[in-house]
Amino acid sequence: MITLAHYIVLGAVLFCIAVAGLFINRKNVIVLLMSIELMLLAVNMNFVAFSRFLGDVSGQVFVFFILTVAAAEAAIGLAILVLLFRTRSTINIADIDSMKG
Amino acid sequence: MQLSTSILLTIALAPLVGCLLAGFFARFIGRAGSHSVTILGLLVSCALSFYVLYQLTLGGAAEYNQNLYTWFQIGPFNASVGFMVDRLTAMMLVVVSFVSLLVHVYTIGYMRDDPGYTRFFSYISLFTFSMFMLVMSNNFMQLFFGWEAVGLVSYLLIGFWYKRPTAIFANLKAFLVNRVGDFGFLLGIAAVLYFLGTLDYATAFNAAPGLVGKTLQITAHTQWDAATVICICLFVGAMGKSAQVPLHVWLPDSMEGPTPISALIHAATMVTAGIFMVARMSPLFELSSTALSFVLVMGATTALFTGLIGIVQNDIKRVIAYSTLSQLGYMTVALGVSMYSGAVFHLMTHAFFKALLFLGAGSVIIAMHHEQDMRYMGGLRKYMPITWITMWIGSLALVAIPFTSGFYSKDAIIEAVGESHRWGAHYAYFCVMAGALVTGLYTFRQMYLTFHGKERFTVADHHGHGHDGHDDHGHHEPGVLAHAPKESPWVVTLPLVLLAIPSLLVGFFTVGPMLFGNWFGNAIHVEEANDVLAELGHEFHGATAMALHGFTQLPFLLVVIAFVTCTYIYLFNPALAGRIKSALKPLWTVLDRKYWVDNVYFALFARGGVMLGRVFWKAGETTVIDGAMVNGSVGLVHRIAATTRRLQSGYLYHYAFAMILGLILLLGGYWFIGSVPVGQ
Amino acid sequence: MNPQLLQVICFYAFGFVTVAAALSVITLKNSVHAVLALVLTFFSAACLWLLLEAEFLALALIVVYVGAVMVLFLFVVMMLDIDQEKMREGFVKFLPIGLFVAAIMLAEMLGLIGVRAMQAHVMGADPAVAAGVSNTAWLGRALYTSFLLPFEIAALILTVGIVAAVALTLRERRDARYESASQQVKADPNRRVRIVKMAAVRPDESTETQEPQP
Amino acid sequence: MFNHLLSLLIWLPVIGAIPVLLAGSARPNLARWLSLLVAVLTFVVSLFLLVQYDPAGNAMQLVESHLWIASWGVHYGLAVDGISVALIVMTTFVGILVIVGAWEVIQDKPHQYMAAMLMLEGLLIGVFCATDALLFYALFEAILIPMFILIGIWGGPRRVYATLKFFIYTFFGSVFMLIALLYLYQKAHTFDLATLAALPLTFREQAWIFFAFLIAFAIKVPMVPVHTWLPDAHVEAPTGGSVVLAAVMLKVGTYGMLRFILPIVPDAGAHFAWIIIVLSLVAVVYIGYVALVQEDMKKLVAYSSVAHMGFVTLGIFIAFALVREQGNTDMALVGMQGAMIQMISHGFVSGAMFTCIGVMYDRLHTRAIKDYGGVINVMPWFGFFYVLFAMANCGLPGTSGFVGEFMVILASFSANPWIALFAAFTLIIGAGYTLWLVKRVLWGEITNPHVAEMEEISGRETFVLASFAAAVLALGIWPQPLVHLMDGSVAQLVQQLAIHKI
Repeated sequence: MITLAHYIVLGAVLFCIAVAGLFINRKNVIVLLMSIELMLLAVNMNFVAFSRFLGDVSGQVFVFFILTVAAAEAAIGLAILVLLFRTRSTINIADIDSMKG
Repeated sequence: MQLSTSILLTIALAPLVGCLLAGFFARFIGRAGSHSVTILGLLVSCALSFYVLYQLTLGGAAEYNQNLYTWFQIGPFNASVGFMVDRLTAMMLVVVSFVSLLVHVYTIGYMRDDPGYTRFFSYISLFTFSMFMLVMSNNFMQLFFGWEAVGLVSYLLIGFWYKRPTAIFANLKAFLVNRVGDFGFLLGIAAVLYFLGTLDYATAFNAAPGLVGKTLQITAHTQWDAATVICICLFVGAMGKSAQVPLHVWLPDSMEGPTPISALIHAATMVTAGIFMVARMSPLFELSSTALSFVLVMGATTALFTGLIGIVQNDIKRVIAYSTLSQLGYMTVALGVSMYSGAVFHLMTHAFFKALLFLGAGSVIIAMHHEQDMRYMGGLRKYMPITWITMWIGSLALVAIPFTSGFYSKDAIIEAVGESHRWGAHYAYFCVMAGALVTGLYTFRQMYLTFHGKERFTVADHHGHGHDGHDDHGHHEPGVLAHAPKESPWVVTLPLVLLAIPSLLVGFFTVGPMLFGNWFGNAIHVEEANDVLAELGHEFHGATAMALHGFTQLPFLLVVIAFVTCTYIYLFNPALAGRIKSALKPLWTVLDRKYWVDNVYFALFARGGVMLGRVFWKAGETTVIDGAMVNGSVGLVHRIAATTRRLQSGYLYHYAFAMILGLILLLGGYWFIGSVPVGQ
Repeated sequence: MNPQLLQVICFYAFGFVTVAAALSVITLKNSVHAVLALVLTFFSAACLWLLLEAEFLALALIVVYVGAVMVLFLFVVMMLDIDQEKMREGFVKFLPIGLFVAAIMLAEMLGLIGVRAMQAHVMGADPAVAAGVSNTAWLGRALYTSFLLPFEIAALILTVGIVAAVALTLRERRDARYESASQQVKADPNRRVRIVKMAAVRPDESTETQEPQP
Repeated sequence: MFNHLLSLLIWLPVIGAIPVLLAGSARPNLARWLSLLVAVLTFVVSLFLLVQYDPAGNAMQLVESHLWIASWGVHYGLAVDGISVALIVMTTFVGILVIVGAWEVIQDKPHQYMAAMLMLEGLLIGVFCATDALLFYALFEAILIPMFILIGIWGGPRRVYATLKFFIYTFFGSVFMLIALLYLYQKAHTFDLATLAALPLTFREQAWIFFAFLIAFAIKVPMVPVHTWLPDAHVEAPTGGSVVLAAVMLKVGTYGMLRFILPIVPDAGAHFAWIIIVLSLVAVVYIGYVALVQEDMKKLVAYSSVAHMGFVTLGIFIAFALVREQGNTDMALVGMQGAMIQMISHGFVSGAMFTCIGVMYDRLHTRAIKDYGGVINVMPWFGFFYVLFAMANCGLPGTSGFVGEFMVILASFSANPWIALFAAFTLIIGAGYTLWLVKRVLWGEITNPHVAEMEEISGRETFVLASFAAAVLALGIWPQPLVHLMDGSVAQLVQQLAIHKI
C-alpha cells in the first residue's frame, strides 16, 4: 500500500540531498543551480502527491507553474552564468564577491 | 504752584536733540554747527535747571512727581517714564547741567584738532541727556535706564580714541566692572518689586516701613532681612558706578578717555550717580543698619586706601582719578552714617572743584602737548597763570582749607562720622581722618610737581616746523616739547574760572540750609535715631564760625603737616623724594602696584573666565556633547552598520547558508511550539 | 500479481533510482556527468508521478525539463571551459557539515510533517476519473478557467525569460563585420565626398602651417 | 479677503516663489525684483492682519477650518492670537530684509535662493497660525526643507556636515513629537489643538507626552544640551539663512512649547518645570562662557542666541512655578510676557547681528575674529550699527534686548532669588562676550591690510541695518504696543497654567 507518507518522505529526502549539495559544492555554480532544480523537484513531488491524495487539482496546477518559472529561472541563471564566465573567465563563486558590503 | 512738565521735558530733551543733530547731521552743519547746537541745548537745559532750582527753593513750587508716558503695562505691573523733581533732583540738575555746559565749552579748545570733534560733542550731549533721565527719574526702571545709558556713553567716551589699545582695554574693563555693579542693582530692583510690589519711588517709599520683619528665604534654614538684601543689592550697583572698593578698578583706567570726559563723567557727575541713588533711596536704607554699616566700611576703605595710591602716581590725571576715588569714599562714608544730605553736599562741592582740577589738568596737558607725566613738568606757573591759580583754588578746596567749599562738606562728614555710633564708625573715623592727611600729600605733591620747582622739560628747536597742532599720536621723546608751553585759549580758561568761583564760595552759602536747615525736605529721609546731623546742628552757629572752628581741628592740622612735608620735599629738597621712595621700597611697591588688585582681577576674572570658557568649550561642547553624545551616537550607528556590513560577504554560498539556517531555525521553531501544520 | 504490490515495488524501485541519481548529482566530479545524473533523477521522478496518475505533469517534466532545460545545462557545461578540479575544492571539508545539516533538516521535516499521520492516507480513486475526464483534461479545465490569469502571466514570464536570456548573452563582436541595414538605407550621396578648397602652398611653408581639418 | 487672510499670508510667498523660480538663472534681476515684490506684498498683508486682529477680542481669531484628510479628521485649521500675530509680522518684516540683504551677495542661482527664502517664509507663517496638530507637524517638518537647501547649496565649506547635523538633529526630535501626537489622536480622535487642550490625561500620560514634546521643541529652540547643531548650522549658512534661522526658526521651538506643552500637559509641565529652568540657567551661564572664547564671529553670535533663547524658556516655565507654587499670576504674567518680548526682540537683534557679520564677510571673506580689528576706521557707519546691535545684544535699556530680559529676571526673582541671580549673570557675561567681540573687531588700529580696503556699507546694506535698528530701538523705547498686542493672549496662557487636568 502506498501512502502519502511515502511520497512526502521521498520529497524530504530529495530536498535534503539538495541542501547537502549546496553545501558541498559551494564553488560550482552549475551544480548549485542543479541543486536548486533538485529542491524544486522535491517540492513538486510533494505538490503532486498532495494533489493526488487530497483529490485537489490546485496542487498540480501549481506544479505546472513551478515548472514554468523554474524553466525561466534556469534559462536566465544560465545566461548570467555564461555572461559571468565571459567577463571573469571563471564560475568559481569564491571569486565573485563584488556585492560585498 | 506746580512745575511745568514742558520745562522739565525741555531740560531732558534739549541735549538729546543736540546729540542727534551733531551725531547724524555733522556733515551738514559742520564742526562749528555741531558745537553750537550742543552748547545751545546745554545752555537751555542749564538755564531751565537754575529756574527749576529757583522755583523749588524760593518760588515755593511743590515737588513734581508725574508719569509722562507708559513704557509698558502688564497686568498690575506698570513701567513708566516719569519725572520726580524735588530739591535733591534740582540740585543735581544744576550741577550736571552747569558742569556739562562748561565742559562743552572747554571741549572746543581741548578737542580742536581731533578728527572726532563732532562725534565727541554728540557723545557728551547724549551723556547729559542720560544723566538727566537718571536724576529726574521717578521710578526704578527709568533709573536703571539712565544708569545703563550713562554707562554706555562712558564706554564710548573712554574708548573715544579707539585706536589706542589701552583705551579700548579700559573701556571694556569699565563697562564690565560696571556691569558687575548693575548685576547687583538689577537684583535689588527685582527685590524691591518682589517685596514692595511696585517700582514707583513714591509708592515704594510709602510702603517701605512694611518691609520691617519681612525676610527672604535664601536656603531652607537661612533667612535674610528683606531691607538688608534690597539695600545691599542696590548698593552693589552704587559700588560699580561710584567706583567703591572692590569695584573701583575701572576708574583710574578710564583716564584713557579725553580729559573733558574725565572731568564731566569720571569726576563730577556719572560716578556720583551711585551716591545720588543711595541718597534717593534713603527711606529704604534707613531700614537696615546692617546695610548702612556695609556702606560705611566700604566707603571708608575706599577713602583711605585709594588715596594712598594717589601719592605714588606720576600721571597727572591718575592722581586726580585716585583723588576722585578717595572723595567718593568720603561721600559713601557720609551715606553710611545716614548723613545723606552731607553726602550730596559733598557731591556738589566735589563736582565743582574736581571738574576744575581735571579741566586744569587738561589745560596743562594741552600746554605740554599731551604729555601727562608730571616728572616732565614743573615750573609751569609762569607760563600759564590762570590755570595755575584756578588749580590752586581747586586744590585748596580739595584738601578742605576752611572757607573753601570743600571744607564745609568734608569737615562735616568727618565730624559726623565721629559722632556716629554705627557699627564700623570707629574704623571709618580713622580712615577719613588719615584720608585728610593723604589728600593733602597727593594734592600738594601734584601741584608742586606741575607748577613749581625746576622745569624738567626742554623745548626742542624746530625751525620750519610748520604745523602747531598737538602731536598726540606721534612718538615723541618724553620731556621734549616742540614749543614752549603757553596759556590755553579762553574757551579753556573761561570754564576754569567759572568753576573756581563755586569751588571757593558755594559751600559758604549753602552749608547752612543744605546740611542743617533741612533744605532737602522730604527728598531725604533720616530716622530719628540715626540723625547725626541733628547732633552736629546743635553746635552749628553759621558758616563763618564753622570755618574758624575748623582751624583748630585735627583735619586742618593734618593738612598743614602735609603741606609742610610736601613743600620741604618738592621745593627745597627734591632729592629727598627719591630717598624716601627707596627707603620705603616695599610700601612703595604695594602702592605702585595698586595692591595687586588689578592683577588679581585680571588673572581671576578675565583670564580665569576665558580659561573656564575654553574648558567648557573643549570639554563640554566639543568632547561631551558633540563628541560623545552627537557624534558618538552617529559613531555607534556607524559601527553597528560596519559590523553588520561584514555579513554581506558577497559570496553566494554564505547567503544560501543563511537561508538554510533560517529554514532550519524556522522548522525548529515549529517543532518547539509543537504545532503540526499539515495533515490533521 | 497484486497491482498494489506492483505499485509498491515500482515506487521503491523508482524512488531508489531517484535518490541515488540525486546523490550522484551532488557528488560526481564531472559536471557533464552530474547533468546526466540530474536527467536520470527527473526521469525517475516522472515515473513516480506516473504512479500517481499525474500523466500530464510527468510527461511535461520529461519534455520540458529533460528535453529543454537539461539540454541547456549540458550545452552550457560543455561550452564553458571549466577547471573541474578547482571546482571540487572544499568538497571533503564541507561534506560533514553538509551531511549534518541535511540530516537535521530531514529529521525536523519528518517530525514536523507527521509521517505517521500521513500513513493513514491511502491512495484513493483517481480524482480525474471521478470527474469523468482524463488527467490532462482535468488539469486543463482548471488552468483555463480558475487559473487563467496566472496561466497567462506564466506565459509572460517565460517570454520575459527568453528575452532576458538573449539580451544577457548577446554581444556585439568587435572583430566581426556586420551589415547595418538602416545605415545603408540612410546613405546620402552628398555626405560621401566633401570637396575642400585649400590655398596652394609651397611644401616648405606647409610644414609650418597647420593642416586644415577635414 | 479677510476671511482668508491667513491662507493668503501663507500661500502668497509659497506660490509667489514659483514665478521667481521660473525667472531662471538667465534673468536674475527679474527674480530679485519679483521676490522683493512678493515679500513686500506679504508684509503689507501681514500689516492688514495687525489691523484686523483685535487684542481685546476672542482668544483665537480669523479662524479658517477645512477638512483636509477626512479619514483621520485632520483639518486645515488656521487661527491667530496676539503672539502669533507678533511673530508673523516679525517674520514678514525679516523676510523683506533677507531678500534685500541677499540682493547682490548671492550670485549663484539667485532665483532659487530667493524662491527658497519665500517658501521658508510662507511655511514659517503657516507654523505660527496652525491650529491643527498634524498641520503644525507637517509645516514644522516642511520648514526644514528650504533651510536644508539654503545651507546645503549656498553654505560654507563644511555645509554638508552642518546640514546633515541640523536636519537629523531636528528630525530626531520631531519623531518623538509625532509619537506623542499619535497617542493623543488615539485618545481624542482628533488633532484639533483646542480639543487636545481639554483632553483629560493622567499624570503618567502627561509625563511621557511632556518629554516627547520637550525633546522636539528643545532641539528646535535650542536648549542645552541639544544645541550643538545651531553653531554649526549658523557658521555654514549663508547670511540670509542665518538671519532667518536665528530670527524666526528658533522661535518655532518656543512657540511650540506655548501651543503644545502648556495647554496639553500642564501638570507634567508644572512638575518638571524645574528641569527646564535649570537648563535655561545653564544656557545663560555655561553658554555665556562658551561664547566668550569663540574664535569665529558667527559661532559667537550663535552661542549668544542659545543664551538668549534660554531667557525665553526661563520666562515660560518660571510662570509655571509662580502660578502653581505661589499662585502669583501677576508676576507669572510678567515672566510670560517677558519671554514673548524676548522672542520678538531676539528675532531682530540676532538677525541684525548676523547681517552685520554677513556685511563684513562679504568684504573680507573670513569670519575669524583675529582677521579683523579696527574696522571702524574704514566703516564708521557700519560701526555705529554694529555697536548699537551689540548693545542690544547685551541688553542695554532703550533697546529691545533689555525689556524681555528685565521682565524675566524680575519674575524669576519672585519665584526664587537664586534663579534671578544666575539669570542676571547674563548682564556680565553677555556684555563680556559681546563687547570683547566689538573690541577685537571694531576698535583698535588696523592690523590686517585687507581691512583697510573694506568699503563703507552701501545704500542697500544701510537700508537693511537701519530697518533692524529701527525695530530694535522702537521695541526698546516703546514696547507698549507689542505688550498690548499680546497681553490678552498671554493672560489666557497664564490662566491655562492654573488648570489642573488630573
